[in-house]
Amino acid sequence: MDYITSIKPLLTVLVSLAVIPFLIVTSKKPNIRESCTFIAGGVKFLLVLSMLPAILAGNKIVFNMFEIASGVSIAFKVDGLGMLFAIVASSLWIVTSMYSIGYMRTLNEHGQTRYYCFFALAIFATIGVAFSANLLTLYLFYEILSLATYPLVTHHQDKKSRISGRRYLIFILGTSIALVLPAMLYCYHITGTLDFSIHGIFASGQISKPALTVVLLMFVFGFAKAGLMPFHSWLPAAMVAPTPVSALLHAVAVVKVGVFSIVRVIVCIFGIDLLASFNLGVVVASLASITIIVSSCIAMSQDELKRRLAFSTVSQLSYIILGVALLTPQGQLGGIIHIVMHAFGKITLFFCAGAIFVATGKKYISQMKGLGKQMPITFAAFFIGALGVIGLPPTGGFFSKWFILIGTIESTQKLFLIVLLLSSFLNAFYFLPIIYQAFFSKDEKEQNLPVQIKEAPLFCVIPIVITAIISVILFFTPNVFINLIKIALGI
Amino acid sequence: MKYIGLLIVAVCGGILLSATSDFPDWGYSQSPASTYLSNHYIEKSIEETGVPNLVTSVLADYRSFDTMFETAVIFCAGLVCFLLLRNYNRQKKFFYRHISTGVVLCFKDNCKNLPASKKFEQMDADWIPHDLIIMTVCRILIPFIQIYALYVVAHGDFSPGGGFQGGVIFGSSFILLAISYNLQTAMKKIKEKILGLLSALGVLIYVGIGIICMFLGGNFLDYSQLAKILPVDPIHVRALGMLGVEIGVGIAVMAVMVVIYVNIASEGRHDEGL
Amino acid sequence: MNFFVLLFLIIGLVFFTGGAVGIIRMPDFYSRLHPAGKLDTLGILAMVLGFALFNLKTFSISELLLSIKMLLIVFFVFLSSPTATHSIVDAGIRAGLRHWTKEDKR
Amino acid sequence: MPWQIDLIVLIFVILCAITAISVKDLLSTAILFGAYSFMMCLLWAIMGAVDVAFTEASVGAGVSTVFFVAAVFNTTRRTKD
Amino acid sequence: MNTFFLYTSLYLCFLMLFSLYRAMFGPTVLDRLIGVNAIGSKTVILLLLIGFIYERVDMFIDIALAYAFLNFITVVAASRYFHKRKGLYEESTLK
Amino acid sequence: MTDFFIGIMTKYNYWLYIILMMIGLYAMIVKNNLIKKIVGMNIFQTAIILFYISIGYKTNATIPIIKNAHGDHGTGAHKLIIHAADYINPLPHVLMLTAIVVSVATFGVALALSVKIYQRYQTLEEDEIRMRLREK
Amino acid sequence: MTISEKKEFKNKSSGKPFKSILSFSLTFILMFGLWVILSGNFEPLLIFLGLFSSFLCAFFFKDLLFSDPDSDFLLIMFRFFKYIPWLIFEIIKANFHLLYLVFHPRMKDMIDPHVVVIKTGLKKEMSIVTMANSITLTPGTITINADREGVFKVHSIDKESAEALPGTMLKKTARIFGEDK
Amino acid sequence: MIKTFYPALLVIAPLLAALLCSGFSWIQKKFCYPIVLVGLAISLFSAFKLLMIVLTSGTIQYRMAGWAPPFGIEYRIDLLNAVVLLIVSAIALINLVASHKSVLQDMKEKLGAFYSVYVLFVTGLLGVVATGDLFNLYVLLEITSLTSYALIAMGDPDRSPIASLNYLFIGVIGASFYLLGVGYLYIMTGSLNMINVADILQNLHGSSAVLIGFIFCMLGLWIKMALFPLHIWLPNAYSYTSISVGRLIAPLMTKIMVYVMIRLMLNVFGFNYIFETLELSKVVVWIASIAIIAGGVMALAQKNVKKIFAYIIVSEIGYMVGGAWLGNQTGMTGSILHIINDAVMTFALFLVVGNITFCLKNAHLNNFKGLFSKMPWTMAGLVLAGFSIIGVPPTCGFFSKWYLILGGIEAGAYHFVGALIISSLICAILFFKIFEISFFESSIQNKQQNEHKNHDKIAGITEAPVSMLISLGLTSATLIILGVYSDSIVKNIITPFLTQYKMVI
Repeated sequence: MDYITSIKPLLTVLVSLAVIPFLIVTSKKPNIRESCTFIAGGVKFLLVLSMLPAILAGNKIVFNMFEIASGVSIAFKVDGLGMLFAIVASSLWIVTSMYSIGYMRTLNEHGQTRYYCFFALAIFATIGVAFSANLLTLYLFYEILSLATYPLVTHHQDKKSRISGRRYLIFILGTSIALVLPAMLYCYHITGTLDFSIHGIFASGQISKPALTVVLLMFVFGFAKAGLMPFHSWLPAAMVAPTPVSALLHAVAVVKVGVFSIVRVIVCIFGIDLLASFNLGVVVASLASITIIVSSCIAMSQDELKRRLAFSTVSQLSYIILGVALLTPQGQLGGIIHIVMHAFGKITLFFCAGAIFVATGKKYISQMKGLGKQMPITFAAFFIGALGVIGLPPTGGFFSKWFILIGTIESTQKLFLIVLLLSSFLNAFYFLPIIYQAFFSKDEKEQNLPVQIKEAPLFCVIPIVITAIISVILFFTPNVFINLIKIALGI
Repeated sequence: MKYIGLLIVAVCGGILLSATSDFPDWGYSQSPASTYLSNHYIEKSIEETGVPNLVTSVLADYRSFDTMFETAVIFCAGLVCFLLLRNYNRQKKFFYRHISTGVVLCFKDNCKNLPASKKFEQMDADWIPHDLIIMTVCRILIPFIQIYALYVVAHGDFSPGGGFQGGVIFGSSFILLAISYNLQTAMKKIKEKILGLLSALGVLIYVGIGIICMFLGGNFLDYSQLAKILPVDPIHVRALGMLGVEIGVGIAVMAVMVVIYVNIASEGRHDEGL
Repeated sequence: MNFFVLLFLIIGLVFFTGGAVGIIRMPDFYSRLHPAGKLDTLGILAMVLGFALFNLKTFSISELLLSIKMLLIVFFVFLSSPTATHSIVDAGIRAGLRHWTKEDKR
Repeated sequence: MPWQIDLIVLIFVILCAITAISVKDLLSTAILFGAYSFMMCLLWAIMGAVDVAFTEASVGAGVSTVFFVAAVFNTTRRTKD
Repeated sequence: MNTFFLYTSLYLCFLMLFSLYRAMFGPTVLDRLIGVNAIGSKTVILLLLIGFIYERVDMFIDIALAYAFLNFITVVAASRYFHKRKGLYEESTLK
Repeated sequence: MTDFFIGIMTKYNYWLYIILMMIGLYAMIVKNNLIKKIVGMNIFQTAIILFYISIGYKTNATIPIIKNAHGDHGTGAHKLIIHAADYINPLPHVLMLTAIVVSVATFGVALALSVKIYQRYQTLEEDEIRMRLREK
Repeated sequence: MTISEKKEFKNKSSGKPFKSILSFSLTFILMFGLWVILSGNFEPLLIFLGLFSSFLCAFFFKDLLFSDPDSDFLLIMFRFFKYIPWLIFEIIKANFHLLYLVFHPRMKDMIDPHVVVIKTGLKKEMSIVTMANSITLTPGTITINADREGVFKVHSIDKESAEALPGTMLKKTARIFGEDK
Repeated sequence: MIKTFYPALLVIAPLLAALLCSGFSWIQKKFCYPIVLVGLAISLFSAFKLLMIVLTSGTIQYRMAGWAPPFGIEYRIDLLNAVVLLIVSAIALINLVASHKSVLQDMKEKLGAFYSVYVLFVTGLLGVVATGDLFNLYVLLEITSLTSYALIAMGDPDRSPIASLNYLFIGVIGASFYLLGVGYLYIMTGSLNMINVADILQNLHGSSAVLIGFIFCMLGLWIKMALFPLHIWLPNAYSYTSISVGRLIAPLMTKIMVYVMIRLMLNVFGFNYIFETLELSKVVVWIASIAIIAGGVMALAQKNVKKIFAYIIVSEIGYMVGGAWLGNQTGMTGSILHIINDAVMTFALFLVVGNITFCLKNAHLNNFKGLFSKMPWTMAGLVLAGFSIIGVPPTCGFFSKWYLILGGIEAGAYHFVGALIISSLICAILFFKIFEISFFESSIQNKQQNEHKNHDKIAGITEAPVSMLISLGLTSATLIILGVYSDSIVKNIITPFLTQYKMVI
């Protein structure tokens, strides 16, 4: 356990910020602009990877920028959790960039430079959250992310996106200002520090149970990006955004940032021991389970593919929270590794939805009858992604579900076991019909049409294939991530 | 509104009245206000500044910085009135009256404002015949008022008065001229440009004296430094410094008063006024 | 000396009293002007003369100058007061104020 | 200075003030305001503040009232209260 | 002598009340003007009297002198209003 | 009760200044006419000046100009024996000279503003102005 | 406007340097005398200041006080001073009359205000003004208006004062300014 | 004592510039602008110098006219002064540069007078900040007020004179109340120098006259700074001005009043007197909380952007007053930090409004449609300033809010904390309303409307002039810089200052 001071975390964070001027300058030449994005993504990913060995060796990389208040500074610290999240986010940025090229160019969207800029900004904030060393830094990047996503959500600038943008802001910004900020300041007031520490920052007896409950709930609901009910409804609304945005942000970056923050708070601010001693994990876990069941049920009734995926996301995010809130090592391991597994699975699904839209212009599941034959690659990938999300082998999703199950068994509350099993069934129930319809049923109207539907453009298909393959690979080699989590949690 | 006003007034008055019981009696000579600082001013100021009028010595020396800004306030008021009211859209009509015959000529449109001659005089739109008695008496009185005003400025050290009072009286002599004759006559005597320059010049004299003191190595407005360039001893040079300052105040105040009057009386058109 | 001073002052006061009473008693604006404009002027004259005499009790150049200064007041008042009265009455005429006549009494 | 004159003049001042704000004609207000200023000047003189009295005399009589009349001249005399 | 001056000044204050009455209740503006003019002339004397009571008349005379000038200006200015705008009750109509 | 009256007797100046000030404040709040308000403002300011001058006053003291020191510019400083109790406190006078100047300046500016307002609205009544504004 | 008229405008009142200098010096002397009376202090600095301010006044306002100085200026002054005592006497005499009126219980019966028009032959400004002010000062009468032709409109409080009016006062005034021919 | 002439130069340079400018406006108009520019630059330079000197060698005392403090007037520059001076002079200078073009447009013949009044206003502000004398403060306050009346009246010819006159009345009441309070202090202490009065007041804590004096000083200042129930003058006055004036007055005037309040609280009356003898603080914090909410709510109802911002200022005043009256060091730190930050924030906001009105001639919300694409740089500034006001982390607004909330928690004033958070939310709603309007609605439908209605007005919009943009960029950058360095500001300036005046518990 060494602390290595290095500027790498800062560089990693800043890479995507630094690329924005280039993007603006080259806004007239799309090819150069997009290659800039690629280069930045590559550099970022390499920087993240270069830090991986040190982390795996059990060290932590820290970088202190400057103090903001006594005891609190803007600082970066790379530990296992952050590394895990950074790897996911940075690797998927590259993929998503490629996908965006295909998607945006095919649909001939307006304001592409703006799109790429804010995309880079969002990634900047995401990595910042991943590497932040204290709650304030985390909050800072969390806010930046909220604001940077707004123009992406409302990219179409029409009435519908305006309404959903409004909802997005109210939920995300409102909760973070009204709940997280006071809770954070209250913690700071009591402890005098906000630095993450594996055992929590509260000394024993520093805080009473009612106060702790209130603060915990403020945090859990305050990080509304995690989509815990009743603060979930921004996520389906945000699906008006272009699909790459939905894919990266609303399957990976933004929502995972919310979950990641909650994990950080539970693990590194309160500490597992403190929560366990007050028996507060159950509260969070039950909240998460309610969300899981309810949102799965809602997801089944959705006809628009992206909305169904969104509700699925809401449900899956709560898995992570549930896993962590079980406060058992295996549960936490499962919860956290679900960040990775779900990311690859869900992004594949979103990419597929986008690809279908690009190729056919169809959004609704009921219109997709028989599409499987025309777009076999897309739907195959969709199948793999669905498996990953449901948690069936041969995808990585299996592991996360597995560890969480073990965690529930370890914990005293057996009720959550039932929740898990039930929800897995529900997952299967809302994903598999789509695939069935696509491959085995026929749409009479479609065949009458003269236009033959083809696969989406190459730039769309390649990312889908990549992510699908990765989620399969993860089934076989999840060790890197498991090790990272184990190092981080000290199991 | 009436009752709200009464309520506010009653509350404020009540609060203020409640504190009077704590005051020293009116005219009590041992109250803190009349012993703490004032004793030093009364006993020492003639030694330190050589000016018998304590008010002047405190005003123009101990608290000269205040007074500088007081002058600046006046200067500012003049500027403000100019800024608010001055209206360069001249009236399109000019009236001239042939003095001996009383025939009135009216020039319309953009003809230049002609200077008056012996035979023609310019006059207002709603012209009234000059009142001979008022005109003559004012004509006689104005130089007296002016010399009196200058006397007041110069004798600020020994008698009540000083730059401000003298300046106001001097300014009111011009106002009297404008009232008894008409505005144009007064504006011919002292033009707008001159007024603007004078009002700035007056404050400039004040500030200039301060800056000279600063250049001579003292603090700002520290008149004793003037002894380095004037052949007087350091205490009495203070009186001279005060005199200079008072002259500056007088000039500024005079100009500003006229500016304010002219602008208010003619609504900024400078053609005819009260 | 003091006798003269007192005499002057009392004469002045009498004139002032007349002026004050006149202002109240007179029936209309024009007739009010008579006591206001003139009895007061004479009152000032008398009283200032009294003051000047009183001031000259201890004779010196500066006291003399002071007395002359006081007489200057008289000079200016004599110059300005009738003019002011004239100005007011002129204003009244221009304003169209009717003057009181015997008929108004009934 | 004896307090009698002071008190009387103070009461005059208050009378003038009340009348000045309650009279229903702005020119009258201006003139009464002049009277108020005279009274104030007397009051300063009584309290021994010669310089202030001088200032008030020159300002109140020479300038302030004239400004006031000029303003009323250019606006209106009418007022509702 | 000093007490005499004091009573004189009190008496003048009393007389001032008459002028003040005219100034306060004068039926027309010009009546008020007369009242104020009268107050002014009494003020000149009162100032001198105060000077004598303080035994510093050399200081007060300046004020009295200034008053003699400036009271005149006020009166002329106020009556000038009527010189230019004829009519006591006439008002400029809304343009 | 007697204390109360003695309190008034010895401090009537302070009482009356408060009354005067409240008259001014009342006019500023209640009166509808702008010029009336300006008059109220001036009365208000004068009341404060009165307060200050009252602070400075001392019984049995003379005006704050040194006697018998008919000063000349530049000829020897007189060694006079001056008792502080003989002279009225000059400091409030100085302050109030400044305050008077300020009040005159404010008065001028306020009048200029009201003339400007009249030019535009042809009225000085506040409620009428508000009505005109609403019409627009 | 014709060209000749334009020339008229441009032709300013230059020309009489002698009168200008005379009025300047007269004003200067008068002002300086006044300064000395006012100041009562003969310190060099103050005298210098006095000279300077008298110069200022005289230089800028020479046309106000003595706009058209006569050569027999001193004579006029002399006659004027001779006139003043008489006037004061007149004033006092008439003032008592007014006092009597004011205090009379049946005052309203005694007074009979009315306006009189008097035609005099006075032409000079100064003489008209002197006459008008004298009329105003003599109680019972107030000059309402006086024009350049020497026509006076007088408001008198009762018949007596109105009837006494032109009388000796006009003669004396005319004599002062040499208009009695 | 350090021998330096900068305290005098600071105030004299702009005053001199005002005089010369006013003089030259009658002779040669084109010299006006450079003179004023140089004057303000000198005062900015000396403010900077003063800050350096104060940081290295402690408080500067400068004796005006060379008399020792209780007798003469003293200028005291300590850490707080120096920072505020720097902010004031910098904002004045930047605004001068930014408004050069619009002033040239608006005042053709009165250019010199306008600039002169402008600089006098700045002079007054600088003097108010630097002075150590209670009465001198009043005089300078009056200069500031008088000039601001004029400057405000130069705006919209329909409404600004009446707004200005109302402001004048209320301003005069405020200043007079302050003067009255000083009079009460003077009658009890006999002194006018702040430090000296504070010394004497130590023994007078029970006196009711001192209490009334304190109340009236505070009342006067609250009127001047527009604390909630006394704020009625502010929105009209600030929103009907011409913009070059508005962005000078809006950021500075109210903040300086808050500064004066803090100065009086700490330097004259002393911490013990206010928070231990009087126990008024709870009431004031409640008032401040109400002010914060009320300002926000009233801002929500407005349609004109200038008015929205004016009401936001009302709300911000609540922040600062509440923070100062919490009665602990953290709250006071937050309050002082917010003075600095809010000045810059508001300045940035009004710069943006200035740019927009320069191009649109009107700041009504309806005209904002599609501005993001037409004036991207200006709108970027607006976004940054808005985030700062909402309190989004890297901008400076967050950090002062941080201290304020922390102070509120420390003092147990949870209503204040609640008010702060609700106001943040309201600000968020407000700004995103503006962003939304300007981000959306650039669609075809609106363009068609524009062609019909005000074709020339909207269609020809381009970005504002470069000078304006540069100053906006500078200010926006300052927002971030201040945020980033807020800890060093607190550590090096505010905490030592508070320690100096025994504010550390």
